[in-house]
Amino acid sequence: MSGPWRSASGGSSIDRSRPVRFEFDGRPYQGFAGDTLASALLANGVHLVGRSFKYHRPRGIMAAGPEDPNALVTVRRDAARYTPNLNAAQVELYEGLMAESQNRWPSLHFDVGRINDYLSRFLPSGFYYKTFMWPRKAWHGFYEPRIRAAAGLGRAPSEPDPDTYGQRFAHCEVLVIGAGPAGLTEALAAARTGVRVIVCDEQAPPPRTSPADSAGEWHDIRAQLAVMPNVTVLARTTAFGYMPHNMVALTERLTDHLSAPLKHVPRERLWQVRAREVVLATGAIERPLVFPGNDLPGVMLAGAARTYLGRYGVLPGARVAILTANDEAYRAAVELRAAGVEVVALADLRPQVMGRLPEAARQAGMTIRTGTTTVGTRGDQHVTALGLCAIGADGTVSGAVDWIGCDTVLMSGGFTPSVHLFSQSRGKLTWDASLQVFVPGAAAENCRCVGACAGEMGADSGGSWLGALPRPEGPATGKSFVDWQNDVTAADLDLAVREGFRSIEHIKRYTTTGMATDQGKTSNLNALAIAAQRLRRAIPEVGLTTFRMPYLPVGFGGLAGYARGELFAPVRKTPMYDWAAERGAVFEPVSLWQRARYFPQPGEDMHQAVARECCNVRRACGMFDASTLGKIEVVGPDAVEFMNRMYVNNWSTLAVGRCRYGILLRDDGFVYDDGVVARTAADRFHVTTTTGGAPRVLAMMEDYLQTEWPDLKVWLTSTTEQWAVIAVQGPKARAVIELLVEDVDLANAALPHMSVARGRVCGVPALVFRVSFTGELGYEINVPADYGADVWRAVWQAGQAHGICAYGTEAMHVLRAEKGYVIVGQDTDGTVTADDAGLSWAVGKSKPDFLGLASLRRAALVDPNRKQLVGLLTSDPNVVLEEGSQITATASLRPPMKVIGHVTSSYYSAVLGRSIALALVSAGRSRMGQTLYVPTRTGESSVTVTNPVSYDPKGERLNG
Amino acid sequence: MAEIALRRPPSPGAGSYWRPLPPCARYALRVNLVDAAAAAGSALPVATAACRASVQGDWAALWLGPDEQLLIGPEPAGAAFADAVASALQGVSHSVVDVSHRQGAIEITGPHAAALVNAGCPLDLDLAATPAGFCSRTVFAKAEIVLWRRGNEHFHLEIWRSFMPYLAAFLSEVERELPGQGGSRGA
Amino acid sequence: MLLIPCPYCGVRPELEFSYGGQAHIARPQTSASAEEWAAFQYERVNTRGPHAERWRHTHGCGRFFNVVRDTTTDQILRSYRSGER
Amino acid sequence: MRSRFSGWSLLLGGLTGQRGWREQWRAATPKKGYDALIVGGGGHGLAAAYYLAKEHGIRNVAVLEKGWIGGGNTGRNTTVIRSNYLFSESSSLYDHAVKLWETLSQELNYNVMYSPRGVLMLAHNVHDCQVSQRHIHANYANGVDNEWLTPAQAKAYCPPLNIGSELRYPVLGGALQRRGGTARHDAVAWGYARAADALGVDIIENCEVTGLKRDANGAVVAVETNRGVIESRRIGVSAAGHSTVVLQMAGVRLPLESFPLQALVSEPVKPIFPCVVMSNTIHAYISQSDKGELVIGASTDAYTSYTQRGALHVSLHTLEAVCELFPAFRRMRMLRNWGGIVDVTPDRSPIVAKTPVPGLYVNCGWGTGGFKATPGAGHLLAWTMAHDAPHPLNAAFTIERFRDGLLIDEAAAAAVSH
Ligand SMILES: Cc1cc2nc3c(=O)[nH]c(=O)nc-3n(C[C@H](O)[C@H](O)[C@H](O)COP(=O)(O)OP(=O)(O)OC[C@H]3O[C@@H](n4cnc5c(N)ncnc54)[C@H](O)[C@@H]3O)c2cc1C
Ligand SMILES: NC(=O)c1ccc[n+]([C@@H]2O[C@H](COP(=O)([O-])OP(=O)(O)OC[C@H]3O[C@@H](n4cnc5c(N)ncnc54)[C@H](O)[C@@H]3O)[C@@H](O)[C@H]2O)c1
Ligand SMILES: Cc1cc2nc3c(=O)[nH]c(=O)nc-3n(C[C@H](O)[C@H](O)[C@H](O)COP(=O)(O)O)c2cc1C
Ligand SMILES: [Zn+2]
Repeated sequence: MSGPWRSASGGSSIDRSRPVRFEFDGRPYQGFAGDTLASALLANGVHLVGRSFKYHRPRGIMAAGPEDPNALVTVRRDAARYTPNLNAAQVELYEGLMAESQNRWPSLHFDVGRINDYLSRFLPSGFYYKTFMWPRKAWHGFYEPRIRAAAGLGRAPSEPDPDTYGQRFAHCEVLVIGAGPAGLTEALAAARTGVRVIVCDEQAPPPRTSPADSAGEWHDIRAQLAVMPNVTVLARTTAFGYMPHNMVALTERLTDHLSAPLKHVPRERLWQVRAREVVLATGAIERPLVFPGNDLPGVMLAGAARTYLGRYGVLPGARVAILTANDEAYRAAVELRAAGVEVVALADLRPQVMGRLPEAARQAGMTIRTGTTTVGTRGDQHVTALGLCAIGADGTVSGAVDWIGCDTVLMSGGFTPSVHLFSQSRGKLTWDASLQVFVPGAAAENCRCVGACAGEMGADSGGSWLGALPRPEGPATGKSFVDWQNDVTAADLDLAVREGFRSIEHIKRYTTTGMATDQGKTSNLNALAIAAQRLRRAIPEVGLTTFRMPYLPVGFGGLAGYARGELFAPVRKTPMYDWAAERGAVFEPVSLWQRARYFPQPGEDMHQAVARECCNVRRACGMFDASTLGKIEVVGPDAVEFMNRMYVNNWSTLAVGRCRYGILLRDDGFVYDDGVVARTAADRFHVTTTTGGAPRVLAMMEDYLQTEWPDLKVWLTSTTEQWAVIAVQGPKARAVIELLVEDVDLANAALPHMSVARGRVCGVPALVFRVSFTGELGYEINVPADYGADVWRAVWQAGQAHGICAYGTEAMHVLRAEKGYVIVGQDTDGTVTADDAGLSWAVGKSKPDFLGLASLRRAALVDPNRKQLVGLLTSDPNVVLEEGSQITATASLRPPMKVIGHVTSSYYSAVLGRSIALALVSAGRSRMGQTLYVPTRTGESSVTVTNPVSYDPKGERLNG
Repeated sequence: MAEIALRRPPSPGAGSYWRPLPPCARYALRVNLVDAAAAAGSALPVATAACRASVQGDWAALWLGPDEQLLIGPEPAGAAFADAVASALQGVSHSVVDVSHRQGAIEITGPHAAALVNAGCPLDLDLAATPAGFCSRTVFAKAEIVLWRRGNEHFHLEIWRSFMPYLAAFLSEVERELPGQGGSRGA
Repeated sequence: MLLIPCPYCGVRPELEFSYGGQAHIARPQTSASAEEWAAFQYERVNTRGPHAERWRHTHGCGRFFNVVRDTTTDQILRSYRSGER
Repeated sequence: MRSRFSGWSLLLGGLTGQRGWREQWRAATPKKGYDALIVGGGGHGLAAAYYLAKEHGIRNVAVLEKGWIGGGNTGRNTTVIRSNYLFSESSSLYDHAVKLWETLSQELNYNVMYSPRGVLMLAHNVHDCQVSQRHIHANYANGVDNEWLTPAQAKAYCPPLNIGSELRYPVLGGALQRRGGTARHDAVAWGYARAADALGVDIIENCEVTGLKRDANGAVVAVETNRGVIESRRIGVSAAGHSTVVLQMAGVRLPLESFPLQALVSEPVKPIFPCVVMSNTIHAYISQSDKGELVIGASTDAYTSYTQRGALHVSLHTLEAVCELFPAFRRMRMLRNWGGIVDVTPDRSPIVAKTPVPGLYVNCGWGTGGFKATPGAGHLLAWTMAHDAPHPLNAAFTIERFRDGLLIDEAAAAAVSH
């Protein structure tokens, strides 16, 4: 079963007895269970896997882990499960996997976009800032669409994602990130103390064993951890974000490695882990070398070659040339050779090489060319040769180039500790001059770094190279890539510095180095070294760019978790919702609530339904579900004083059993909320608020009570959901409810307009309000919410004899507008005072203080030209003004025009047989009878300013 | 005379590990605990320790704040109980408000109870942090709840009635992931 | 998500709290000048560094209390009840 | 030495190894004093310096930037540009900027990639619709374009949009400003810097203002910096999130608080998203950059902070909304998330004004929405500094408006940000 590129034996994570079929760009291949897409492609001799971002250069597999910048593919399970930009080294193979290469047309092997590579001398970093400016409109009309089409990697999915996603909050004493040798050791030590430990590793279990270990020992630790009740081991789980106060976000991939997604198993799960201590054992990432043609397929990191061989039994090539500055590469040489690969050259940048590993290579009969650099590679879509030449004792490079024929180039510039998470936590990095890397310094959170992440590279490891390799003088023979994915070369960094970009942050942004999907895991340090050299400053002085979340890209779906559809936001329904829904009510969302907007009968549109509902209320009666109104029980010996300070009204004069329309201002003097307030006992108020305002009004009351007036003995309790509220309005209202109500005298004298009584309705305790938001005789029956549905039905039944209808919020709006009652949030908007809204009658003028009182004196708030609420009557009674339309004093103006107000509410009043409107108009109350104009895009209407009350101005109907 | 109305709490269904509890009586008691103790001594059935519930007979008092208790008990005796509390607090400024219908309760039990709760609630459910008897107002996904831990694997969640279907739908979704429910494994 | 020490309930996740702005701003008398009222309503120290601020354990005990938080690190230095300093 | 940018110069550069480009702005060292100083090298400050030199002949100017220019909010915003604000004061102010955007690349000889691809603001409930309509009418009266799209029209304009009625917050329509769009944030800072530098302005990076010196009359005479004292009797502060910190140095208290505001980008993908979409009700806005990333903005965090990072749950909330509106994007991935420090006034409108201290001017309070104003804000700050009096367009945007109750309360009026 093993093809030419599989070793005869070995491959710790593959199962050679389980072949797995997959497709790449439509061609069938075979790998083994345990392979990644990258290892399986290499095993099939496929090295060309993608095209680069800008120049469309052929690209292969450079690394064996999350740092790989090149091998990005799209994986498609079905039309909807389409995921672009996945790293082939992280895609686990499953039966039937379908992968596609990206960013190429018409094919991966022949890509027209490659033309950019040939034109690249005209397309240096930031070229787009310098051109495409003329003609002026051509940028957006011509150039931009073309640039956009060329940019981007894969294609975005275009169908809704059918998978589900989950979430967990978790806590532990120790969170260990990375289950390599260092992490496992720490985890076991912590676990033995009995505290809660969470260990996560982004790889599939069992994790890659590090170069130094004997796999058995680590397997043993893993097995021990797996059975300890205080330990949670999370595989395929990437720690991607380190937040303040030791919270770490992890993403666990649950189904992407399976040949079919499992029903009921989320594709990903977001973990928000709060740990007392975080142990970062995230290892180190090998650094590539920067030399011409270092991006050809077949050029690979030395450690990656070892991983492919050791873990997957894959041979990266037959004839390997190695160029290194680090001892670890010699392990690769020895192991590859043992597997039958020919090592055609072993070159080291360092003048002398002495460690145990190079020694082992020498003993194996290999010759090491020390003090050697490269002038570049040869090859078209795959490397065919590496040109080596000597570095003189003075550091200059000259002399003959030795072109070594090979099919693989392995490189190693040393290891960069994975300090991403440490740095995200705002821990300080320090420069380690001997290792030539940044290592963790002072921590900002309770966290520790261990192992390679802390710069502990092991005794055998040594040697480091940063930045571009020394090359002979002369014209460049090819591009030396620093950031493979964004096609940033050493020359681009040069250019940025020449153009005066001195900060590393500017250099990053001008060249886009480190800004690709790999976030510079292999490139940042090389880029920094090159920039520092050009700037003639020390590396730590120039500094790294900021590490940010996420460590690796994380799916939006996984981050959104359960919040989709009905779980996106709670849908609040009143007890009467089902009744309304059964009757075909159309609902509207108001904050989280669903409120019945109107109840269309067959064939009716909204306007017809609303007209019918309104007429019905005025003629007979209607019932309305007012349960969503906010309700607050204000109780205590100082309840009156508290209400006096909060609301503009004077509550001292409100008798028990009576109600009053209350207005709440903010301290800036503008209307915040309103509602009917009932005094139900000497020390008790039942306060109602707007539907949307309920939480914020209660919060504001608590704020003032607790922090301004802690001396007041008052308690606040939300009762919004305790009560179902059924408004029964219209001349027949009393007749309808009479038979249902016990213990309350409904007679005018006993329960006049704006009063309240306790009693029973349908046998259950109730608060019966005599109030009206329609201008008709009206009651609002409050019963404990679980009784609401039954009581509503009973009222409906009782109302049949009286021609009752159910009406919704739309009719309610029209009815109140006919009466000139304001809706806070529609006729007011946070810039309107009580006086503007015509409500100054409610203000308790003699009170020493209430919220907003002081602000009402401000010059602007007493300006006679403020906008005031008025009614508007259109000269054509059939014209219904558009809400929000603007008002002018003069006819036929052209924009920009001087505006003196706007329409806040506008309806057709079926009862009045004409349109009505409310408006805020500058000095409106002084304009009664004036003609004003409402110009819109489609035409102008003339209107007359009137009193806001257009129906029953004397209010006689209220007394029923 | 119309028919007597019946109590119809929201009916959000049930799962394997969670179910709604039958309706009961609830009172929001607001009183300064220090004043209350001075006035009523131990006669008052309140919880004195922060974030702890005290259960006496049929009635439970949940400490929600230094001046706030949620009293939960069987429905028929509700009014009498409220009166008893009020008279015990005679002379002390306080507030008792009937919130029996404001909210309902869902109970979560079994070995995955904590995992279910932690799918939406950010509290540390280790027994050291939240032992049996712990109670607190907190959040569950996008709803506010009162979480009362009745036993190691037994949680009682109080939730405003209109949020009940949301909470139920959320728990159903999470429950499907749990072992034995066709899902992979709990957490 | 911060961890906030409520003086009544102990350390709890930020999701349970609402921010209440700068602490220790006294509401002026009605008779105070327009400048004093403007300062009360609108001017804030907006400190860069240790900042005394109010939080309310809204989805908890409901109490307002004060916290000193370093706005350059978001680390919380201290928390105490309203009325205390 | 090539100085003008053009396709020809690029071609020539290509033939000569791109060797001839010179630095886009000099690394200036502070002189003893200047005719005018700008504190803060964001887009606004750099633009102010440019217009001081270009339009008011005040060329002995320095911009003092504590870090690297454009590294504040200019370099971290989601680049939404629009002018369809409600109040005439605001819409005139922002439209002034939009008009400057339209020719800015040519003016600066720097392609800032102004892309009027349209900004669509969604309505999800009756109240949203009312607010949108009010904006559309108010904008019409002010001569600012803004039009209503039905859900089907919105879908046609932005094909990935989910207009299904099953949505928790269904799309009931949207207000579209076609002249709105985006621009390349970094290019704006660099373009102004290069153009100002060419007129003689000194751009001084790594120069943090640590104190303001005043004479016996209280007038400003110099700034103290980590690079020494620099004299000037005309100082404009344009320090965004740090405005209160700087103004406090002269004892001026501002009605401002600094909050973290986050943004994030996805991995780059081929063109999929043709415009800008904003939803205020469910807190998300989104566009696609020319490089291919989806650029997504969130709402501010709850608490003040200078950390340039926000809480995870705030970003999660935004992504929930994005996934709900664009269900196909659930399989897209977040590439990078970051935060800025936005300076928010109580009425969400900026302050571009003289301060009570003679010679000291301030441009701040742009909060979550000042990138779109960059050319306009710079232009008006320069005018105000040059004339020691506001331009009619910024006359209403004073500090005193709070005391006097003359708020320009876009937030209260519409709950619209950005
Ligand atoms: C995430 C995010 C998204 C946004 N999205 C949008 C959007 O879509 N559309 C929009 O219009 N706006 C948006 N904004 C707002 C917009 O970014 C800002 O309003 C605008 O960029 C402000 O520009 P500026 O030049 O005033 O400030 P900045 O660019 O912040 O510049 C201020 C400069 O002052 C410097 N400084 C501070 N203190 C000192 C000192 N003591 N000495 C010297 N220098 C100092 C800072 O280092 C900084 O460079 C967003 C902001 C953020 C954070
Ligand atoms: N790792 C190397 O390349 C390397 C090089 C030289 C020497 N060594 C030796 O081996 C030891 C390395 O052991 P180690 O444990 O420090 O490193 P390691 O590389 O063996 O283990 C790190 C583990 O962390 C995981 N990981 C990294 N980032 C993660 C994230 N954000 N979320 C989840 N998982 C993540 C990786 O998948 C990996 O399994 C060193 O002490 C040294 O002696 C290692
Ligand atoms: C419009 C816009 C687009 C961005 N696109 C990318 C991107 O493609 N890749 C990337 O790594 N960062 C991108 N960034 C983010 C920057 O890398 C950086 O995070 C941001 O400017 C804030 O700076 P800081 O993270 O260094 O603090 C983008 C920023 C903006 C404002
Ligand atoms: Zn608390």
